[in-house]
Amino acid sequence: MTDALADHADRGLRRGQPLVELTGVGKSYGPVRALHDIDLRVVAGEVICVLGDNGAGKSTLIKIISGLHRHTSGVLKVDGQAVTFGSPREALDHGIATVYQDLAVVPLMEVWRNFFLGSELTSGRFPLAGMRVREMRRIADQELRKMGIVVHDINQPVATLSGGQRQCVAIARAVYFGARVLILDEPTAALGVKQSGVVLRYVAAARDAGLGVVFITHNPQHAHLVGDHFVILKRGATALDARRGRVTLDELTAQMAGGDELAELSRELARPSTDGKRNTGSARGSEHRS
Amino acid sequence: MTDALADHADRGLRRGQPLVELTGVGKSYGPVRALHDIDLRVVAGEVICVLGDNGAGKSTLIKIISGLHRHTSGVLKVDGQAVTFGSPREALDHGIATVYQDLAVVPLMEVWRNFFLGSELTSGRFPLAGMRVREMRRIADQELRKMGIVVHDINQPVATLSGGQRQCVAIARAVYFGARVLILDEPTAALGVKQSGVVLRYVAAARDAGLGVVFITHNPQHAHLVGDHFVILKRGATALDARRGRVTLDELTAQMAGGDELAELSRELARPSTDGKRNTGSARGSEHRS
Amino acid sequence: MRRAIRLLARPESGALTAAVVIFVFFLLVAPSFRSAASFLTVLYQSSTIGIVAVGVGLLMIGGEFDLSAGVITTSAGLVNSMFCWYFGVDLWVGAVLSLVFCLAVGFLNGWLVMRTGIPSFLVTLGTFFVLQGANLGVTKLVTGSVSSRDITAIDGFGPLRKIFASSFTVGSATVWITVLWWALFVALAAWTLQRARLGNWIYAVGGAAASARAVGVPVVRTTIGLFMTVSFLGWFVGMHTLYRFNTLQAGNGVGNEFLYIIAAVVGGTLLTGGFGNAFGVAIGAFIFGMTSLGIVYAGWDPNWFRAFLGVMLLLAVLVNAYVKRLSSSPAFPSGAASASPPASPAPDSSTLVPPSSSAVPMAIERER
Amino acid sequence: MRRAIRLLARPESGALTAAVVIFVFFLLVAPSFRSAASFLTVLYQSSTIGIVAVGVGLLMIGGEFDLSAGVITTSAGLVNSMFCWYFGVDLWVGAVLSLVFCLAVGFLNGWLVMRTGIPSFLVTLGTFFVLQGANLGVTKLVTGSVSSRDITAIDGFGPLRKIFASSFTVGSATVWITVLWWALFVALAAWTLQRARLGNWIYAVGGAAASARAVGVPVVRTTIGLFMTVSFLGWFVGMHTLYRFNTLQAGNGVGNEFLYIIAAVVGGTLLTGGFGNAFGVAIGAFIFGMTSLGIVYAGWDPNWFRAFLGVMLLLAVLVNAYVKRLSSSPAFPSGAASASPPASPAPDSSTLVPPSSSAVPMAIERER
Amino acid sequence: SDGGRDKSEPDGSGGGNAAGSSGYTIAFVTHETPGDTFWDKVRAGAEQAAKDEGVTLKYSNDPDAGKQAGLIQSAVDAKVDGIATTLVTPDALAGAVRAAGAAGIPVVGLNAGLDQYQKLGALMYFGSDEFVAGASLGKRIAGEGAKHPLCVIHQTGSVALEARCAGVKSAVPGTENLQVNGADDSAVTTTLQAKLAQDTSIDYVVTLGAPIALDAINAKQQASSSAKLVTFDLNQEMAERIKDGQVEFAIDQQPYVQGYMAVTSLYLYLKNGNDIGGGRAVLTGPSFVDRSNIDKILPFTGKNTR
Ligand SMILES: Nc1ncnc2c1ncn2[C@@H]1O[C@H](COP(=O)(O)OP(=O)(O)OP(=O)(O)O)[C@@H](O)[C@H]1O
Ligand SMILES: Nc1ncnc2c1ncn2[C@@H]1O[C@H](COP(=O)(O)OP(=O)(O)OP(=O)(O)O)[C@@H](O)[C@H]1O
Ligand SMILES: [Mg+2]
Ligand SMILES: [Mg+2]
Repeated sequence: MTDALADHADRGLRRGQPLVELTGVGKSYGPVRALHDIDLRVVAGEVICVLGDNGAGKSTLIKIISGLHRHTSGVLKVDGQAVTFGSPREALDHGIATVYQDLAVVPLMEVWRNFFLGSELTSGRFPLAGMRVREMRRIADQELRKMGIVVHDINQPVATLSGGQRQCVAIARAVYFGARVLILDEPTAALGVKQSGVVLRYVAAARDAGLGVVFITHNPQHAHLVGDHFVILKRGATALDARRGRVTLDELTAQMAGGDELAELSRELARPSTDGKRNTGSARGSEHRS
Repeated sequence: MTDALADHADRGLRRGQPLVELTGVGKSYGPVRALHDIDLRVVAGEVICVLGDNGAGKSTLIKIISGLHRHTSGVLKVDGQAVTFGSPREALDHGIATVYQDLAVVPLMEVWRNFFLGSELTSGRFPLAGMRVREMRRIADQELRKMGIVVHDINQPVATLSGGQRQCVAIARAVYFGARVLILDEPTAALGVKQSGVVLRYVAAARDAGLGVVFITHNPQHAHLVGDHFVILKRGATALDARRGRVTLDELTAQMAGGDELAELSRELARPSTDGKRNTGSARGSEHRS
Repeated sequence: MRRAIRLLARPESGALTAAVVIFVFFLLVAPSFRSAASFLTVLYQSSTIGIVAVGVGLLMIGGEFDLSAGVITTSAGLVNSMFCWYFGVDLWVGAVLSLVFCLAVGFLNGWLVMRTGIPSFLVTLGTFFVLQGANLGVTKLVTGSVSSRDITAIDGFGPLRKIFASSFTVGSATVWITVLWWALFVALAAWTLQRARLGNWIYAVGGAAASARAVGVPVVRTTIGLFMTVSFLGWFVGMHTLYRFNTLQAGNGVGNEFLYIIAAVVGGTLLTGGFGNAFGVAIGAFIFGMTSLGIVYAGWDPNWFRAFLGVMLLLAVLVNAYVKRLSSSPAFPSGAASASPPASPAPDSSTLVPPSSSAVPMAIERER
Repeated sequence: MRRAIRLLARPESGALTAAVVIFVFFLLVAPSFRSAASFLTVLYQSSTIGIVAVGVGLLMIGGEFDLSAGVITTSAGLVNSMFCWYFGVDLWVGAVLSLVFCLAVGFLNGWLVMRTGIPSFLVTLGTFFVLQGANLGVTKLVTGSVSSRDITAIDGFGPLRKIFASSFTVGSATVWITVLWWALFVALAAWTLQRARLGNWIYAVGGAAASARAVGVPVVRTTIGLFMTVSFLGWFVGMHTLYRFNTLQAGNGVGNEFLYIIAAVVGGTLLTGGFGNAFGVAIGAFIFGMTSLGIVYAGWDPNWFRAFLGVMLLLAVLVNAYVKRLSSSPAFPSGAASASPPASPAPDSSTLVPPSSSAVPMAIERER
Repeated sequence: SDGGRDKSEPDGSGGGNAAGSSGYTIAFVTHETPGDTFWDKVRAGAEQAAKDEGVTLKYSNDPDAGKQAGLIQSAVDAKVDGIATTLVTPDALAGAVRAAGAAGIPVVGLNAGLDQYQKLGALMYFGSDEFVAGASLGKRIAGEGAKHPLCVIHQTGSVALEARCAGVKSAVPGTENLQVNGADDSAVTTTLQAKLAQDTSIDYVVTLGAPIALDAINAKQQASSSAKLVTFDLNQEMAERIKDGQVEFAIDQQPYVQGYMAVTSLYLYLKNGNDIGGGRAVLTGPSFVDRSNIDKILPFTGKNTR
């Protein structure tokens, strides 16, 4: 897969070159203002982590970059040119590949078809061109194996895969086809430790191949492992915008949760390692009612 | 919410009493053997964590307990009686409430309707009985607020919520209606740090109220915070079955990933905290190709 | 003002606006349309479609089709009429027998759909053909012709006609009792959908059957119940036709099943289930009844009848879509958006929303 | 043996088995069915439904309906015949004009569906009504009657009839050229679905339009293309009817749109889109054609015709469902299950699977 | 090229008075299934009469009995001066026809309802009787030696078509019915072909509409059947087939006359109190068209008046 990354990466990428720039971008869904006044720069060879509470607007933000939604205010520049993507196809044509949180796969289609959907390998150029089916099957299987996913049969419909396996199909696809910018919306949410590790390695590899990466996650550990730049959204606005080194893991965690939540929780839930002999059980139970 | 837990919990629960017991349970999907020979005991007042790789069979396991699928071999006992649930309704009637990984909500329905779906508050008993709509709205809103989710309008369709918000609806519902056993399939996957904290607190509260909890997660930290008993599945079979105290967080993590993955990864991806001046970039990039 | 806006945001407001537009249009172009008598004729015509359409609408919200809904009205009447004529028994006996028969057909439809997993489109297509054939075959067998015999002289005719097919005059206009029955059924359906636990189940079964089942909704019972509701209403209209016209043509009723579906869809019911509204369906039936009679009142060339009808339908649907979009635009205050799910909010959650629903994914396209 | 099992696991195997069962059944009960001539008559009848059904099947896999598919066959013929008759021009000109007209209608259907977000069921219902009305109105206007004039004497008739409506004899049996055309179109559609990038897009658009769009599939173009395919095939059948029968009744073609849908669904196409197969659709058309003629060959009481048809259809569908379930049962080796998604594997992923599809959630119920 | 429209042909039929110059509005309601050539002629006759007499004509149609009653009702609502309607399902229409009577609107029956028109309160009647027409056709083929005719019903459950076949059967007991899908020529052809193959003893094919007869010719050729073909109703194509002998004869109930007379009689009744037929039904058929008289009739078929 890392081979694939290096193979598919745009050769013309220069580290540090700005690929996508957002200035004052906002988005409303009817009466709901999901985003306002966001500034963001995706730079070649860097990972930008977008963090935030549920409903903060992270998915909305990346959907604007990937062409799925139009922003309702502000400017979106790609390679220095102001654009408004009419469709995800246009974003893809700019080498921007995305793993969506909720638009992952077509359940009734075979795994390999899902993998290549929209970017089929064909012998000709026209829609009616024949697909190189054998090759597509082989590649899809191989790329999934690299993530530690061995599907029973590459021809089985995606609907028969487990939640995490499905997510892996979407990730493997984006990594395989992302040439300049890779956007990942909570890719590791459904994944086990092993698969998460693989994804984090991909992120690192993509960065090293010179791609710009936007990485959305709720896991501050994951974010801190690979991020170069951290943006925290809160109710649609930027709450923190810092480069790596300006912020420690603990600060990040604290900022994300709007307080030292996890540490506190850890303390709160702390209990003897031997089990069944808890004597504070119900007392504590009522204590943290609020 | 914790009030709700205490309110709704079955008063007759005795700590340590076995609620659900699986002996040698197996399940095949057509030719795919997803589970074989699983033993598991869900005990009142305890949290049992089920861990494992993607596709290990965790969801399949809990779907058997919650009545969504029938096991194809072995025995499932609830309160000491061997049963085969014909439908989730029967499991619910035994006080077993579940948050499913992929069967969470009905997207086009309002939030409050989703919350109460299948367990509506009515004035009478027959299906045609009128619902106490105002009360249902109030409760749904209140329970979501307790999770830190303030929806714009409790009447909006669930489809307009963010991924995490949707998940919270499913969790809040299960917690509210779970009387004896609470099953959570990766509830925190889509959640932010704050909401995850809330869910973990619920799990603890449920345990303290005497419920049996089955908690599936990919996050060993989360598991270790609340678990009393840990079961790791690997390709459909039990790979580890240990009580709290017999296993440390690090062991758990190591076992889950099938190796010291995360620590290794941490080392592998380690890099200077100051950014942009990485000089080993591409060299390392090629190094971990494999 | 706020009230008005709230009102506009209700799901049936689109269909209602369309109905008003078409109504005004016919008032302008058809002088003979401008009388209470005409309006009541339109209402009557709409009620004969609308009564069954209510049931079909509920069923469609529950995610299924019933293609036998048109022909069962005729079966219902034939069973009643021929049984009583042949054996010379009281019409009440026949009416009850016919009801049992219809409910059994509905049950069978639902049971087959649930039991075999075959799409309801096919199962009810089968029932449709069978009933159509049986209507003809049995009628010919019993009466020797393709229409049933006159039953006015059989016992029980008077009171049954009172219930199913009486009318009274208000001023110069005739009000048929079916209009009142229609109103009752619509109100009942609307109440069930909005307020009853069963309504919740119907939406859930149509919106995501597997999820509904997982939280304990009795999917099978709900669905079978919906099929039986449709056939009950079919029976009702069959009784009306029988007691109004005394005889029945064995071939009648065919084709009406699509009028019911059209009424439901024009009224805003999602073809793929999970969304819709009883008032909407009623307005859909009214739009259809008004358009088809309006063209006659306007005296347009009947050769072009269908073309006018098509244009009117498209018009109604366009107005409906336009109003819905308006009501969920940013100009409106909060809460408005919630009223019309399929119109706009669905875009970025399509794996959770019926993906093949034409209404929903297309909202995305519109955004472009 | 393994090969045989593999074969049985193909998605169309269910429909094929059903077809064979019905075929054998008629061979047994209808002596006059047992001749090559009869078989070819059945094939011809199936081809006139099957050609358009292929397009409708593709469209349904793509998640849309076309109710104007039946009536457009008549419009196509009328445009050609009346234009040439009125202006006295060569029939080739009219045929091309008619093709352009049909493609324009298809484009309009698709464009309206995509542009307005109105369900295709309603949009094409509108087109259906408009075309039906226009067929009648325009024909009356041009020819003064409701059927088109004889065109045998106009230039170009000979070669056009060769292309669209010629036949040749093999032994004592007549083979109509439409059967060959049908085979060609089915092969083309099957190849496209399985092997072409466009096929991938069609499945994706029907299975989850929003997801498809998100990965860069040109949803709008694909859908419009599908509508145009249907109207192209409608045109083709229209040409056949015109050049075979020389004159056309302006009211014809109505009702066939449902036969196309029936053929597609009997052949295993999912009503909600995203799943199906061109061979299946062809077999569906064959089953329908064979059943409706088989009943005649068997000489059964025509009054019960529809009832027989309904029973046969249900039978076909049941056999289909049964074989599908068999082929994904544990007895079969791996790989088998993958061939029939909607039959069984979908259960626990229903938020990802079209939730309101009748086929899919019901698989869950069956498990109980 | 030839075969196209004869450019010298006048576009539509002759002059007449301005619509409504007599001040009368007449509603004309039938059970036509849209696009039927037979009804097209009825309507043509009605329109010609309206033109001739300066009457405003409102034509409407619906094959469903209940809906046809609704159409009559809406004519009553619109307060027309007279109503002409077919009475194919007299029981179902009785209420609406009586309502017209109660509102003082004169009603004239046509085409079907010979026995019941008076009972319903219609003033006059123009038409034939479907059963009688069928019976007379049956008698004629029986005379020619028919043993096993096939009666082709092209519209499922149609009362009128069933009555024709019943009439044929009354004269030739060996008559068998067949249902075909009249909206699809290929389906009609193949179904007939299958039937002819299945039962080779069929000696006569009786079709109930001119377009169906043309399909029957195709089917006969395909099945190489020697059965003779007779039909109800005429059109130009069919007339030519009679002329070249492919169709034995057609039975014509002169639909143009039915339409024309229904409107004219209402006009005369309104204007002059006339009662055509003197309280009895006026029969417009059945009249036989065969090789003996086809030459006379053929020219008229082209004008859509026969
Ligand atoms: N309906 C089905 N048909 C066939 N195979 C299935 C089906 N559902 C699940 N499987 C297979 O069973 C195995 C276990 O799936 P399951 O969903 O239980 O995994 P899981 O442990 O929950 O994984 P994850 O952590 O990714 O959610 C997987 O290999 C999956 O492909
Ligand atoms: N189609 C829509 N219509 C209306 N409101 C929407 C729509 N999509 C999202 N929203 C709202 O916009 C806000 C931001 O949603 P978004 O999906 O971007 O959040 P997120 O940061 O990705 O959350 P999560 O971490 O839970 O995925 C939420 O309040 C959500 O309810
Ligand atoms: Mg999100
Ligand atoms: Mg799982």
